[in-house]
Amino acid sequence: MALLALEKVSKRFPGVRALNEVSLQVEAGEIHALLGENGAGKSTLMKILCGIHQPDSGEILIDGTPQHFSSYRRACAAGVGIVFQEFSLIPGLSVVDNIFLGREPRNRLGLIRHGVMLKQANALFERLDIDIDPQIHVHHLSVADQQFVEIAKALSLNARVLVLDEPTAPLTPTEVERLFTIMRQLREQGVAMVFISHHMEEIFEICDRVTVLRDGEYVTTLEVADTDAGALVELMVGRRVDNIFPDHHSHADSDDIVLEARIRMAGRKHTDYIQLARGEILGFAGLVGSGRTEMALAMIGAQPVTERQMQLEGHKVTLKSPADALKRGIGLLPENRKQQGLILPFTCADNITLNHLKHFQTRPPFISRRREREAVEALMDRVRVKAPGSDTVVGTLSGGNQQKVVIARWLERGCRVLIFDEPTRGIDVGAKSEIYALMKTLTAQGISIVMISSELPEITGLCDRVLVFNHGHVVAALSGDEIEAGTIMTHATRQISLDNPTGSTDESVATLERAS
Amino acid sequence: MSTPTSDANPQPRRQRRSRASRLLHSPVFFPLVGFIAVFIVMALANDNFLLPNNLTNVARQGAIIAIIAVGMSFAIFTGGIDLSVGPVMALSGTIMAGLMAAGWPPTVAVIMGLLLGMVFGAFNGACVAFARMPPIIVTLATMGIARGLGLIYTGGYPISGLPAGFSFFGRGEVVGIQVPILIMLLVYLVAYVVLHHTSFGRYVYAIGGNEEATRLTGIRVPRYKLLVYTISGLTAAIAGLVITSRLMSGQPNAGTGFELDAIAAVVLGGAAIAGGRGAILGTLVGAMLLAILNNGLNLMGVSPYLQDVAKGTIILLAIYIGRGRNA
Amino acid sequence: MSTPTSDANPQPRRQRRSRASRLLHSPVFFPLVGFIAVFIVMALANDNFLLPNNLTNVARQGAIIAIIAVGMSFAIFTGGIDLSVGPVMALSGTIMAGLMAAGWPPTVAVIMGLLLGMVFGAFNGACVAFARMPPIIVTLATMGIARGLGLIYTGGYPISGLPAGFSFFGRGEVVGIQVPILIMLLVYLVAYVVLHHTSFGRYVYAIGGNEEATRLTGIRVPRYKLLVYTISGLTAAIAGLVITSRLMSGQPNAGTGFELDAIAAVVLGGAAIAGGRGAILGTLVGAMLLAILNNGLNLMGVSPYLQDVAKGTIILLAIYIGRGRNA
Amino acid sequence: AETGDKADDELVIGMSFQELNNVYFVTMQRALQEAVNEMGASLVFTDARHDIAKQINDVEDMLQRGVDILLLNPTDSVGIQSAVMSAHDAGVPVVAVDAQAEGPIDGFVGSKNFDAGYKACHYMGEQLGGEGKVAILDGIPVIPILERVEGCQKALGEFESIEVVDKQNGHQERSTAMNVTENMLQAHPDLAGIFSVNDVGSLGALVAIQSSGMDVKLASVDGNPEAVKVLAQPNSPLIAIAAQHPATMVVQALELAVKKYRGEESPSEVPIDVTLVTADNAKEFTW
Ligand SMILES: Nc1ncnc2c1ncn2[C@@H]1O[C@H](COP(=O)(O)OP(=O)(O)OP(=O)(O)O)[C@@H](O)[C@H]1O
Ligand SMILES: Nc1ncnc2c1ncn2[C@@H]1O[C@H](COP(=O)(O)OP(=O)(O)OP(=O)(O)O)[C@@H](O)[C@H]1O
Ligand SMILES: [Mg+2]
Ligand SMILES: [Mg+2]
Repeated sequence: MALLALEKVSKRFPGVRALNEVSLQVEAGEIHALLGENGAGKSTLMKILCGIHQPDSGEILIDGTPQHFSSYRRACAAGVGIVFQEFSLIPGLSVVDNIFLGREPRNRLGLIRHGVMLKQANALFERLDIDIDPQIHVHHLSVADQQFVEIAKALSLNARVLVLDEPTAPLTPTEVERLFTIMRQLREQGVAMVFISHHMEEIFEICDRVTVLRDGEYVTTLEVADTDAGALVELMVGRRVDNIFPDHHSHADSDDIVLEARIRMAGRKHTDYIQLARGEILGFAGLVGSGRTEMALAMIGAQPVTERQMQLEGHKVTLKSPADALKRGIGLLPENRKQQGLILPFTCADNITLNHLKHFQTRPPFISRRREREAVEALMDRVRVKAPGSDTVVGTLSGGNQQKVVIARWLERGCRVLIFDEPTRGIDVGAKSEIYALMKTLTAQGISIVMISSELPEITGLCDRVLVFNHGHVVAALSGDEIEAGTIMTHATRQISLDNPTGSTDESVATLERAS
Repeated sequence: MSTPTSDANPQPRRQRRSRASRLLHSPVFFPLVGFIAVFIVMALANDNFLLPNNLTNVARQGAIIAIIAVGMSFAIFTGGIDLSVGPVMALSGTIMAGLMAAGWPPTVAVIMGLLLGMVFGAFNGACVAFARMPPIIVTLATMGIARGLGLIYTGGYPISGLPAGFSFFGRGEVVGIQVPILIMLLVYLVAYVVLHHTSFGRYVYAIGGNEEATRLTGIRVPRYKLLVYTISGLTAAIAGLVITSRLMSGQPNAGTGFELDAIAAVVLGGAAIAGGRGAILGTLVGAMLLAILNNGLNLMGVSPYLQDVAKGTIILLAIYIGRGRNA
Repeated sequence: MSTPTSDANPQPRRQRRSRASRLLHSPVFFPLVGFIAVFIVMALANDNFLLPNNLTNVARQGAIIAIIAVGMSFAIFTGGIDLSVGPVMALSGTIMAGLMAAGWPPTVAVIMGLLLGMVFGAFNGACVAFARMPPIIVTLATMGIARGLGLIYTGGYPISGLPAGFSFFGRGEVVGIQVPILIMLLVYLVAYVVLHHTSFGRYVYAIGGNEEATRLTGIRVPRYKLLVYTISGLTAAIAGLVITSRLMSGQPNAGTGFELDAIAAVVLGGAAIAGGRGAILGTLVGAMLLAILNNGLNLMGVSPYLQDVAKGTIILLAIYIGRGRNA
Repeated sequence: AETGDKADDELVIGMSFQELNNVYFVTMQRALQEAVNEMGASLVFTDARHDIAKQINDVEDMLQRGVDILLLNPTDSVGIQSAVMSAHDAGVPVVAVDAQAEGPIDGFVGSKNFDAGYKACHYMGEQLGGEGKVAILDGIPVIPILERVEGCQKALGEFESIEVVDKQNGHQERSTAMNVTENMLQAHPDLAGIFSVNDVGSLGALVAIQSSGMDVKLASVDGNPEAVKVLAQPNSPLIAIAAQHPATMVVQALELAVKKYRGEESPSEVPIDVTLVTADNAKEFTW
């Protein structure tokens, strides 16, 4: 008998049938992959399992006993834990407070035993090989560190059933490996795990069986050993996706330098130099926390820096705010869609047109609603947002679809330079290939793209040149055949002296400097 | 995207909301229900309530708060608040009165008063937008400052002896409609157009919905915040114009507690106090709801102390009916 | 992070904070700087300011707002607000006075008064937590209700003729410390322990930081919100006890505008008005800052109208210095 | 209090007002300033804004500052007691002005508020021919105001055919008073008279009455120059004001307090009569 069984679970939201009689069985000591396009209903199914949503019909069985989880608290009590797709940490509380929130160890007077809590947290971190100060406030942590705190929090429940909803999205390969090590340990201990990811290779590496959902319907369950990526994608998307990367035809015109930036981040000793050619896709690679996002924010003036000299098409420009950047045609798609990207109470349409409302001002300053709607619907088709309508409130979309809405915002803005920070985070394979194709289309139009990504295949498959970040500095500039996973990782993890971050091997950067 | 399957994809997005569903989901729906409910109760409880004369009374009495509540709506929609509206209203009004009493022509005096309100609002806005201070404390401080300035200017005396023509704004009539009501309607019309048909309006809601995202998208958030508080100062000054003309005297201590009434109007109108959601017509409904409450309870001859209790209870009930939308 | 090179990786992020950095990042740091700055100015401007007698005065004068601000802090830390504190204070105080005047023993009367405050607070809490209504409008409504009830209860007249022993709470001394100050310190001590050493305290900040996430973690958010507003009612009632004893009469219209002073104290104390961040000791500093402002300006003999302006300006400056932390 | 020995021009006089947003109290403050200037002494004053807790703090601060004489215009007679005691303990003579104060005060100078209400309403009753509906425009619930209402009710009770049909609160603020009056007029289209507890309220009520076009008589208390001017106009709805004398009041209070300070013999209570101002004597009346 399976440790966990979901039987014919159905769930409707206003205007959407999220799940229709979906079933799932997970054995003790099994890692079960849940696969499906954005909006297929994976997160919804898991939230039902955890008592966060109530099913319209269907049953949850643990050890064959039907369960009724009216809240997450109940589910926890029955041994179910979850790492949410969207962060659930409290930014203003410390790491240790977050981990034990709701389950603080207390003494006889009812006071929190801070010491005990800290000791337990340290022990947990040691076991998981996580190196984070448990007393630091969560809002000081990078996205990846936050994710590890989430994981530690779920594990501290000692759950028998553990759900991991896209836990690897904000992690780099090394960190994914660490997570897998932890998951393997848990498998040994007989924990039943549900693992959601849009990364095929991860599924083949760690999972035992896989269940595929499509449009809220159960498709099939397979042994991972008996299938391959192509087949899974076809089951998931309903068509073959042969090569997710477009043909490697570069639109870069390396003689036509669009953007040059010399930036020295606050508190850093060196100035980094970045150069971007017309039609180029420039990758920012590096470990989590290596400073790519910071650099991106600095490039659009969203963050104070010690030094910032920018030249756009040969002219010196001063960027004091993202608005200045936008005026010059530089746009940023931020990495954290909920906090930095979306206006959650807005509809899809209002989110998408926010930064180019001028396009719809037939008679300024008035906006033509009709033209706005037409444009939005075309854009939503282009990135394939799955939503009941363009007037659907964006907060109710699935994570991946929200990401697509943020992307759509930049397609018609008419920028010369677009900085995409982790653009495909949480996006399904089918949509990913479309986004890659879109990026190529943009570069063909002469737009230059900076792509920050923690997915090496994405970097190697798409970029014309790659800058590798390490400890907040550019430590290598790669192009052509140098763009290869091993080389990138070598530079990204190389131990460097903080006084001389560019190091001895970094001739390419020096060359670039001379060339300018 | 012209994927092979896109044609076979019967995307439900094409469906538009039905008219009924739109009404039900409009932010003005629940405030309106509350308003109508209270209206009916008041009409049943008072023979005099429905007299045209009284309804004009109600609209005119509510106009002051309603006008102030427009600026308050802008502030609240961006996730801010403006507590200084009452004293700014009083200050602008007394300055107008003072200038006229000193012999300035009414038009010039009125323009100076309105400008003063805008300057004061812009100062609030600069503190909020550029110095990044929390609106509640900025406007709490400027509330005291405006009150003090008004009292210093007048020495505590109301200013009277205003030219007769000035009474037009508070007591005049145009095509049978009283001027205060007309001014109110005009202010709402402009606000509606700005909020729903200009990009600035969209930014107001966007800032309230997610300021950081709005900023990163390339919108000049500080500039628009400055504008929002300037508007709030302006509407307070317009209210000051109406009240000064109506009383034909500049009252340095008018408007005490008006900030709370204006906030109540906005929230009763269905706005989220955290920003990002709300409708200006809802605010109008909210302000009129407060006005019929005051008027109706007065008409019924409810004892003043009991009126406080009754008013509070009815506000609670009204919000309770429309709750969930405001939580 | 244990990348292959992590051992040799001196990432600054991993470093534990030094003691100095912790102090600098403590939410009490900037309020304290502001307080000390104003303190020094006042001491230089007035010969009498530093007299022990005057410092006791200041602490006692500030005690009422400081006590109320404790409950306000709880509300603001959860992302809410409590505008009803002033009238609840007055109502609780008059009930105590009324019962004593009717011959009830002081202890029983005091307990009844405190209970009443808690019941009122719990009602606010129930509206906010279970009926999911926005705190600002709920407490705005109950503010009117409490005021009305107090006036109805007393008919508008203050209640006097209280037993002499009751003056202990407002005028007594214990080990050389005046009782109002002692009560204030006690309330802060308890609040500090609750906020920093109990699970409930964690939940208060968690709810303010991210209510949805807190709920998802399995914490019974409504229950704790109820508790928060009950505490606010209780501290308002304690302030009512002190003020009634100090005045030796129940004043139904005391506490007008106190909600704004209490909010100012909390925000001056470094709390984020959106919730999730703040320190109770900061609130104490904020309340005392307001008290020295009032006292110092009075000592300097600044004219009352100018005091409004001066106070507002100093508050703005204080917040400006500590800004960014509060934005 | 012990007797003091400072010369007139060394004295520091303190006065705590219940409010200073009202011409009545501002007049008082200016008269006091003049009197103090004449003595060559110096004056400090504070504004309690009807907040008794603030008033006590204000008094404590003034004592700290070292005032020699304290004039108190309490916003609440009982609640002010601890301030009176502080002053007493500090050896500072205290004289209550306009409203009584509990505790060891050295004197009281104030109007007869009950009389004020009585006189105004009695005159209005007569002018109404002893019949008709009357409404009361109430104010902040403090004792002098409550006494005026009581006095008015007593006077009106003496007319058998006069009925008090409504009592609403205008908060002694002009625009609120105006709105409330509009509503009272609406509720009682046959209203014959209104008594307002003070002139700030009556000036607001006046706007409402005039724009309604109704024939309603208005009586009030205070003697605010603006109101008196209206009263003097022909056919004014405002027919009577029971006028107080703020300047006289405060100057007498100061004299009394200085005498106490010097340890001279002096009365401990000086009631000031109110003057009924009507169309007949309005031209001559000033504060
Ligand atoms: N609270 C909600 N209200 C309305 N619709 C919702 C809600 N939550 C989810 N949905 C809808 O249910 C469908 C399934 O969403 P779900 O989040 O389960 O997708 P998913 O498979 O997890 O997608 P992704 O890979 O993008 O995370 C989507 O169409 C989504 O818009
Ligand atoms: N020393 C540090 N102390 C505190 N926070 C830090 C530190 N270094 C980095 N961070 C946080 O972590 C983030 C990591 O930096 P950044 O986001 O620029 O790196 P990244 O390479 O883009 O990695 P990620 O994949 O996490 O986005 C920073 O934005 C910052 O908020
Ligand atoms: Mg999902
Ligand atoms: Mg990043």
